[in-house]
Amino acid sequence: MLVIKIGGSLLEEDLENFYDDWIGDILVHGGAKKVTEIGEKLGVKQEFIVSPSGFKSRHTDEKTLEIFTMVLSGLINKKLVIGLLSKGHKAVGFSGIDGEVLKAQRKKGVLAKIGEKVVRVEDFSGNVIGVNTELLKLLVSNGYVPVIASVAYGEGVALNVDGDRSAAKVAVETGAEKLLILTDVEGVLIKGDIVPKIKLYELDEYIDEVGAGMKKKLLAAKEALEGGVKEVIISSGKKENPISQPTGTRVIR
Amino acid sequence: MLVIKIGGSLLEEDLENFYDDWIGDILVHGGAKKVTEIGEKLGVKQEFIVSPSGFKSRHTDEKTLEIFTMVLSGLINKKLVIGLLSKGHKAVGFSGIDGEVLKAQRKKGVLAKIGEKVVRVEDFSGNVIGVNTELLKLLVSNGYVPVIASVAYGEGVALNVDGDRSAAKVAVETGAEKLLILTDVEGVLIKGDIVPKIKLYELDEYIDEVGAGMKKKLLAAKEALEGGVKEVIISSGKKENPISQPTGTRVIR
Amino acid sequence: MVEIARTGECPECGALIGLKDPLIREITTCEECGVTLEVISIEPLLFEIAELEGEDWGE
Amino acid sequence: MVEIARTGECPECGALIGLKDPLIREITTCEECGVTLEVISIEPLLFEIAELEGEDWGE
Repeated sequence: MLVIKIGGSLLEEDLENFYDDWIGDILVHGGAKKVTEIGEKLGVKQEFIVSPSGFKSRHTDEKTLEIFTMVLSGLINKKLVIGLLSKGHKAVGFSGIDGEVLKAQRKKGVLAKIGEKVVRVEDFSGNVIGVNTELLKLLVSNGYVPVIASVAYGEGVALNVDGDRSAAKVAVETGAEKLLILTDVEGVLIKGDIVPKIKLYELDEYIDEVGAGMKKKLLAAKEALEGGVKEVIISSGKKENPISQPTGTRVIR
Repeated sequence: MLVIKIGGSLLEEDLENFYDDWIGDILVHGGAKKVTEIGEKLGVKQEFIVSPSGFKSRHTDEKTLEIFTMVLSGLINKKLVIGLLSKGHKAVGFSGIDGEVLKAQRKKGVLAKIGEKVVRVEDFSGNVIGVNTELLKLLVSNGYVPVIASVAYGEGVALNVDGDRSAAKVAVETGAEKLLILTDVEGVLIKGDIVPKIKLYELDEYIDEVGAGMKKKLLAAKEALEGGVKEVIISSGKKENPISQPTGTRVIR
Repeated sequence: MVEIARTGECPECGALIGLKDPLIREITTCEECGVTLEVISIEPLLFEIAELEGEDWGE
Repeated sequence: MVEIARTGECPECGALIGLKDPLIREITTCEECGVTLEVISIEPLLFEIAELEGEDWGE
């Protein structure tokens, strides 16, 4: 089983190469950039909050959550499904809410710095703690390709979850051998060069060296490998044959 | 098998009664009103065109189609799914695009009056000509409740289709005995009174007497009965027990 | 505004049809044979037989 | 702007904690026992022990 994650600004580009080369079993996708764009047009200013240790993350209040769910599951998801359908794949798109495919535990709210004070701010984000593998396997075994928008369900509400780590969780829970994370960069870059291979025990060093975006992908790779996935590849989705011939960084046990 | 359709301004109201009373197998929904509202906020003016015989219908250009797909499958669909999940039903929401659940034939464009002239205008709307009953039965037989946004797939694109007639087609193709159309009016009203029962052979008279919205529902009822459905009920979704004790108009063979 | 009258042939019966300021996709009828036509080119003015579905109640 | 200093008891060790213009859900630490606390009421100033997950990289 091959689980593929697609995200970042890649989603706004022409994905013909990607659709042509599709040989995966399950697709998970994000789409935060489009959420910010449409949110602003709808008058919902995108707030980012700085945590005490200086890490910037999106504050998902109720209004943002609604836009997040709508854009990921109603716009980006259907664009990807139509792309795969047009190449003859039986794509079925839904969000992690549906059938509770992505079950999440809601974060206790996010810590934000307001002036000199640190305050907990109500937030609709969470961590994926479970996957409805029964539904995914039901679909895959009947020839369908699940296309999952990384919006999860927890404590009766939709929750914003990290796309990379959701994909890792899906890979682990469905017993996938491989997780391919396609993004808009060539791979893990250290001083401008692509790192061809990273072993599991070396991961923490790289996690400290890379930027926020790649940090999440390496954290996801770590969780996947520790959960039994054999190989995680972080590669560019823009090239020819991005799935059958990935050229980025291979992260292995 | 019981197929239920929900639409109109009902979708903007508190649906607790509806979720509490859920005993259906498949839910189909529209949501045009919300599309117009969000479309305008996104700067996409909702155009309505008048056909030569004076019938007003929405003109679905490419931009409107994108909003239509996003709002129906990403906002309204997920609201309904969360409502059903919170009552313990295994709801799985998707659009008619997914797995080509609703296959549609694209209309050759819609005729519009421009000044004195009649012109064909490109349109992304269609008529449902097929249903992927295999996927629907796969889900239902495994205890899931499909929640379908009435956006269809045809000729490689998403297509705006009529919610009532999509529900009728789903009911016919899945061999459902009953189709319940829940809306924001009590039933078929003639001179202010609810018509309790309409027989199939009388339908055409009523179709000529009612307004555009109800006309579509009666046309859908006709298609359902002619396709083998035993009973179609058009009733209000706002009351207590709207599904188990509908009080509107029964349309039978 | 100057109105430009153009003429083109009916693809069905060959009769000459005149239209003022024709629009692409404009629907008209051939007075000779009565077939419903659709403008597919303005210069030259060309028609095709219009495929018309029954009047339909769109969403 | 007048700053209002308020005091409340640490639920863990009972020590008195003072805060200027406390905010609901403000996070602070008890100087006495070091436990991390969260403001749950301003008048009177009340705290609860803050459940803090590890620093997390949200979406």
